[in-house]
Amino acid sequence: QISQELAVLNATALVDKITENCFEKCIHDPQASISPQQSGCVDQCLGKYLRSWNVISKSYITRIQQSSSNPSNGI
Amino acid sequence: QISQELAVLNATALVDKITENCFEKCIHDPQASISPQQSGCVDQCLGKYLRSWNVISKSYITRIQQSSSNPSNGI
Amino acid sequence: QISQELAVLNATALVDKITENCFEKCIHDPQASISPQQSGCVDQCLGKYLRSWNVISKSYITRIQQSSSNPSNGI
Amino acid sequence: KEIMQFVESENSKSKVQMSIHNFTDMCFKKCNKDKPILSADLNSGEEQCLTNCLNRFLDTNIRVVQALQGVQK
Amino acid sequence: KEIMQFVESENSKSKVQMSIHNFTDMCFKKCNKDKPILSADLNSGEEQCLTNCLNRFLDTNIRVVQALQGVQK
Amino acid sequence: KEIMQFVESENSKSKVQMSIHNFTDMCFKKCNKDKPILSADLNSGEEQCLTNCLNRFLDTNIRVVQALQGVQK
Repeated sequence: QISQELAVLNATALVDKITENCFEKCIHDPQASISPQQSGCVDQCLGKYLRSWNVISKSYITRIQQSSSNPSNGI
Repeated sequence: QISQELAVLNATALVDKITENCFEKCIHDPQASISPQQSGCVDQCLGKYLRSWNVISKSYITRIQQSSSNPSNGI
Repeated sequence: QISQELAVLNATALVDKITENCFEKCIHDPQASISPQQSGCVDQCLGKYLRSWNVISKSYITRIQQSSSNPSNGI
Repeated sequence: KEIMQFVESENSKSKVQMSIHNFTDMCFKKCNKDKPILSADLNSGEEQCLTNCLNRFLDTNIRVVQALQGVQK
Repeated sequence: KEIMQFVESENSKSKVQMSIHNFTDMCFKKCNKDKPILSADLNSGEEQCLTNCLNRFLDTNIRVVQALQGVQK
Repeated sequence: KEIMQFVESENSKSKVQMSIHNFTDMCFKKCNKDKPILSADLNSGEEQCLTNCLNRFLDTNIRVVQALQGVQK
């Protein structure tokens, strides 16, 4: 059950960060409705964010493993 | 008593957000004292922020009510 | 033991703020390694941040003491 | 049981309040970007900007949630 | 009772410390905006900027609190 | 005892996850600064920027920790 709560927390954080970043990147001048161009941008932004999250996750795990085998390398 | 703590929390959050936003908007170059122009700007900014808070509150409540009567509309 | 936890929390907050600010100020375009120029900038930035922290601490404590002897002066 | 209901309703009230603070902060910044504060009032353009900002943010949020649910399936 | 006093005093110490972190962060950003870091020292202009930044922020905070108390009445 | 270990391991897992969220947020902003989003894919330059951003941030963090430990001595 703790693991489940963790997964929910994790998903919520991801949704919040993507919404905030993609709203900022794609909707500079909010109008009465989202234009097709803006919603296309949101979709691309969302894909790019998820791929970025994957790259950062892998690089960070790699770095943690390196530093635990070579502590002088820090966290 | 819980409601009271909530009200205090709410007021504190409002004071903090207004102070941060209006300091940022009105005092670009902090001097030995606040100029009359800067304090005029703070007063106007404060009024505009409160009115903005009202507009957002009403729009958000309206949106929540719409989406609870039409769930496909999301939160 | 509470005081000790507080000291750790305080040091952690300081490390986090310095890292964030000095990374932002010194490393605009992250490369495959930190250049000597960038690490020199980080060292200077770190020194300047610590000195800034000292100035703010002293000024804030002074202000708190003034306002407690003269309440109309606020917090 | 009534106490639990009260706590829960206060809890969700508090979440809504904190969301309103965050949305106001974000949309105040967006709608006043690169503009000086010249009046305490909101003109109709500013009021429209705030409402649009909130609603397009919530649209974006829904789109993100739906897309992530699609990825999960 | 002494323990309560100790906890309370540590608690308020911790609030002051966190405020100092936030003020330093904000004023370091404001006083070094659009300027590169060229020295670990603070020159007198930079030190003055930090002190002014803190005090004008606190002035703004007081003004906001007083205005909101006026609205409430 | 097993429960404690489980809680602790979940706890550190949660810290790593929150760090990953913060690093992604920061490096996404840095690597897309002043650029419009033109594709859902990452080209090799963008992927390199993200990895470099993370690693140089962690280098900076280590340098700051070591310098502060030096100050303390």
